[in-house]
Amino acid sequence: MDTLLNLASSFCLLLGSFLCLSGGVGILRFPDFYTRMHAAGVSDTLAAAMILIGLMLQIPETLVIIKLIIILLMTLFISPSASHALGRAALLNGLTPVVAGDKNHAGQTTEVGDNPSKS
Amino acid sequence: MGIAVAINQIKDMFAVVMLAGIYGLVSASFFVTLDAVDVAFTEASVGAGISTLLMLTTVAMTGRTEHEASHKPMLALFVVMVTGGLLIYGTFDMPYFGSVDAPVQNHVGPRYILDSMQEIGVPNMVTSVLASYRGFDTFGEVTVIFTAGIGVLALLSVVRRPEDDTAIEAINDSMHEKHLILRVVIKTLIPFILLYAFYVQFHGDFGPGGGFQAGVIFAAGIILYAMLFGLSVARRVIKQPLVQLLSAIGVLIYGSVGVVSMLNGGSFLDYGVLSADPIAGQHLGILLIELGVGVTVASVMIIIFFSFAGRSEYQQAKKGKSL
Amino acid sequence: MIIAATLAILVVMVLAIIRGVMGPSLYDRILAVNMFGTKTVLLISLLGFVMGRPEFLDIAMVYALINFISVIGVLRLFEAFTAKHNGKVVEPAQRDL
Amino acid sequence: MSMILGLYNYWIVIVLMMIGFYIIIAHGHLTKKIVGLNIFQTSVFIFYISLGKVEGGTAPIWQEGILLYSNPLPHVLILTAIVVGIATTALGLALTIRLKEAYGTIDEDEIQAMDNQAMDNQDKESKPC
Repeated sequence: MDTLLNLASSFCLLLGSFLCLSGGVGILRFPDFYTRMHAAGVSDTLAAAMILIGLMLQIPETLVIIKLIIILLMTLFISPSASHALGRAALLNGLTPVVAGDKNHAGQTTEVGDNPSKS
Repeated sequence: MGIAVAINQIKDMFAVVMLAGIYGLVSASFFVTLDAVDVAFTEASVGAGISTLLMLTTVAMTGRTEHEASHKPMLALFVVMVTGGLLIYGTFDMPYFGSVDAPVQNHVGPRYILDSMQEIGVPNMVTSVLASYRGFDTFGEVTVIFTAGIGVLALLSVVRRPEDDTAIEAINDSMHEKHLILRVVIKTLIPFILLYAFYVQFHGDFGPGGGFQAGVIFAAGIILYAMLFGLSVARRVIKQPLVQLLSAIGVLIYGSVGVVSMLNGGSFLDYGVLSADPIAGQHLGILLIELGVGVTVASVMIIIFFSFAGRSEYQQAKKGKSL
Repeated sequence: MIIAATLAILVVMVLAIIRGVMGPSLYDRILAVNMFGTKTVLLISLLGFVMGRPEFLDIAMVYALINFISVIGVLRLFEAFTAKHNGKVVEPAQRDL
Repeated sequence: MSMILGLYNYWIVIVLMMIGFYIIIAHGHLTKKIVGLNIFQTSVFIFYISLGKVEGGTAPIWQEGILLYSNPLPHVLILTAIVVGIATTALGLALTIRLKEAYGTIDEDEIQAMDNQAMDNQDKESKPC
């Protein structure tokens, strides 16, 4: 039983770390804001959930598990709504996404809110 | 460190403020690794949350670009280099990092660690030192915070006239239509934030937490509400005079606990005499003054935010009228 | 295993900082701050386990809350700022960094 | 080598402090000066906290069976200092806002120039009397 729990927790932690890393690479490598946000937002939630579940499997104390569950619930609430707010604000303020085939408009902006990337 | 360098280089103030936010998070993580749980708690809620918001409000009001420096920074660089060199020279005599026999660990520190459990009966040593051994200090800090709140109020408060109110109302209404999802999510979250603040307040004896942190978290909940539903709505929920009164009452609670302990025959802020059993008296005293601290900090933070936001709305309304 | 996860999260935090410093738009920075915040929550819960004192979870909770509040606050303030400047032509000199 | 390992925390603190110091004296923008002040302040916080750290110690919350704790005293000092810091930062920012309203700019040099000009004008006006 113990080894099984350990195995499951290791698996969850590893999966979470992998998702985290992929999100991190995504936030660095993707070409424009929206894809970056996709990478961060999507991987974030599942990675956090996986790591927290992995931690839950590690410890027998009830109070700690309850706290972890609260953190998990908060993450599930907060992460998507923050991403939503961010993406919405960016779109409304005129940060245009890169569409396939017009590479030279990458990150072009029309509003006060951003610094055009001309580098 | 890299972040600090970047803050130096970037001229767009918004970006600077965002980086300052990350910087606050990083330093809070430092504090966690250095075992300072309570400090990390405070830094997390203050450095990463409230101060970022205040700075952003200021930047939004004062313009976001910085002019090119007119004079050469060589002299400044020279001064900085010399000072840094001298300081590094000074560190050669310092005790090594983490060593047990450093001077800091040898005077009052061991006493706090070894005896506080018998004398105060509170597991969190930081709380017992903060509230009991060094109660005078903390009283001073609370007074400083209170004074700063008064100062901000004096600098930024706006005389409100009815016609201004309508203009502000109009701005608010235009923002109200949007953000349905956020409003629903935040409406569900706010009670939990406030509840959590109370947990931090009263659990401060046993785990990380206490009046300062709870006050900031409570204020953060109110600020979130004010930000999403508009300032005038929030003002209707939380009356400004009430908050001002509360901030004074917090200091008053703290001071009167001290006076009561004097009347009971002890010295100022000596809680042992508050009850027949010294340890129960200590518990009572710590609970009361943490309450005072929490009330003051929360209301001062709310006052500060309301003054900043009110000023910015006032400016907008004035601009709208002159157009 | 916990150590490995901690290291992975540290690496991701560094990546997020790089993105935050690089920009290019303001939203990228906000995104970096947001991501950094969630990663800090995870890091602190993991650190609590590494050090054997799971009371640290309280701090992680505060982080989750405060991070959300600051992201929302930044967006709202920024929105108010752009609303104020709406209709005004922005000179390129002001937009360039 | 042992010196580097033993003292690196102070060096980090000093580098941070100097960056903050540089921002304060080399930049004219008042908000940025306040950010610099915050960096300076945080470096002092880290200095204090790292003084209180004990090798092998743990967070100063009493628990059955743990004997070695970090020193709680610096934690207390810094905890209050952080909250006072935010209060003073708010006060500084409030002053900045009022300066912006009064002068229309928050660049140090420009404000200085305007002040000097006003002073000169006053002198000219007061001389004939």
